[in-house]
Amino acid sequence: MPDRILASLCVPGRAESLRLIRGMVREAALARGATAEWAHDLVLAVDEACQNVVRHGYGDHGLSGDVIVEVTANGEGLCVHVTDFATPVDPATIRPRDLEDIRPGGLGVFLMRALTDECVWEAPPPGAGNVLRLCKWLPKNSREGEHT
Amino acid sequence: MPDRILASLCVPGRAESLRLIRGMVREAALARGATAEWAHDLVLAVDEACQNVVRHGYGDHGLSGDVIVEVTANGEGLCVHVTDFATPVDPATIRPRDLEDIRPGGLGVFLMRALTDECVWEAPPPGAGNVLRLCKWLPKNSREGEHT
Amino acid sequence: MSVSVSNRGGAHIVTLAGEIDLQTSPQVRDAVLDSLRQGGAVVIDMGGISYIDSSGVASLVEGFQVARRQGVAFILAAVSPAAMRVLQLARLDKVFAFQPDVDTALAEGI
Amino acid sequence: MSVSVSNRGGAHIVTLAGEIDLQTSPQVRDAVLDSLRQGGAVVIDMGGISYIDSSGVASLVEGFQVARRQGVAFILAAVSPAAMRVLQLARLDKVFAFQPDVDTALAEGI
Ligand SMILES: Nc1ncnc2c1ncn2[C@@H]1O[C@H](COP(=O)(O)OP(=O)(O)O)[C@@H](O)[C@H]1O
Ligand SMILES: Nc1ncnc2c1ncn2[C@@H]1O[C@H](COP(=O)(O)OP(=O)(O)O)[C@@H](O)[C@H]1O
Repeated sequence: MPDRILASLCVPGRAESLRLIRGMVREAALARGATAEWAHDLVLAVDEACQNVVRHGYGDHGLSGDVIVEVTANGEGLCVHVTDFATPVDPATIRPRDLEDIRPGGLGVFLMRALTDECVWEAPPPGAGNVLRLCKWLPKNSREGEHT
Repeated sequence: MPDRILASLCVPGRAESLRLIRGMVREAALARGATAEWAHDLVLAVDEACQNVVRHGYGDHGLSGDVIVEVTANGEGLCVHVTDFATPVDPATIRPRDLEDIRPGGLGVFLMRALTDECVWEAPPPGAGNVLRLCKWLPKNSREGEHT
Repeated sequence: MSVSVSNRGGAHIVTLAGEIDLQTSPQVRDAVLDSLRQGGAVVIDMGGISYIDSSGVASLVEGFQVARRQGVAFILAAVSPAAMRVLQLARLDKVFAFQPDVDTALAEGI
Repeated sequence: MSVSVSNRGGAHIVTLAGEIDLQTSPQVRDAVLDSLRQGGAVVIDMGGISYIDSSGVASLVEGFQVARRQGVAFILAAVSPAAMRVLQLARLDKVFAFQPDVDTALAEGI
């Protein structure tokens, strides 16, 4: 099964856009045959990624800009690319905190990694700031063939 | 209140994409402070527009391509631009049928017009096929200022 | 979207639930026309429908026309406000026969 | 998202419903910290929460820490499976005090 773009959403990088992003990712996952639980986990991972763009990519630097969320289906499951137009960051500096240290915040990157099978920052195309690739594989029995 | 793009969604022009389009338009309308009923009517109008792109713009000619749905908020309400990459059609040839003639089909354009305050085909930008602009104004008391 | 067909008192009950759109309306059309092909009245239980577009309405209009040709009853039961709004806009609220629920449709409509 | 606060048997009940995310979690934080500022135990009724992200969890962790410093009970009641999943992933299921509902929390937790 070749890669197939299910949807690409471009929204302002603001807190109010997160509901829209969640709705889009959830619908795409359900259309690909995912269960509600599987869809929830991918939705949460993408929400955390976009939240970090809103708070750190744009917010920390007083910038504003768009977030593009693109959902692709392939034979194994779904991949979501989150692209921002903020200052490129060194992925090595983005790390989850130690969970033993109980304090508010610092969970986003940890959740993104825990909820997905792939979580990698890709080389951004010219003009973009950062591109994060999040993939999650479906259980074996939902993988074969086209979407349901 | 200046025009503000709430979201832009690009999906394959296929029946399976309509759920995604509806979810996005609904969330954008609710985010703008619309009631569920108001949101339903805009969602249905946009669904009918996109359905026609899938069936007539692409389907009738054995073509495939994307549909872009862009939602903009302004002081009066919401405008949705539906862009396809099919063969440009003369808007004068797109007309609702006479409702007295009870037969399956032929309701889409009628509903689009009945459910919106503006329904016009705009000059498509280079590379695009058709651009339909659908606008719906909010009740006066939900109009002022920024979104809720 | 889900479609299920059952039989009660010689009538076919087509129970619809979820969103009826361009992708799912062919299933509705098939279930309605299959039921009509077997003869007897058809009641569409629309209580579970959360959304219906013009392609869903077209499937119902097609059923209505076949039923009229066959001289059997074709009844829409438990139509939600969202579905009724679409039927009213299309001026089909004066065309279809409506009943508040399937029991009433079976008792009084057919 | 909706937040409402009430008082029962000297405890503050913070009732949350809907989706808690970056946009809505500041309201949760405010309600939790306001209640703690007034003194006494706090019970968070999470039965109506359909979604919670890390910013919502952060508001709860902040409440938990303030309550611990003040020596008052801080209880999460009626946590849905979706919310519990997030708390488990964050390994906070061993940190918070849970009760199946507000009544039990008031009777046994505080
Ligand atoms: N999109 C991003 N752009 C820039 N920095 C980021 C981005 N995402 C994460 N970071 C960095 O990684 C750190 C860890 O992120 P996270 O686990 O979400 O916790 P928190 O955001 O609560 O600090 C952040 O504090 C920030 O320094
Ligand atoms: N996007 C489009 N591209 C090309 N032709 C269209 C498009 N939308 C509508 N039309 C034309 O307008 C007619 C009326 O459309 P509609 O009211 O939706 O009824 P139906 O599609 O059931 O015929 C169609 O039959 C078609 O000829």
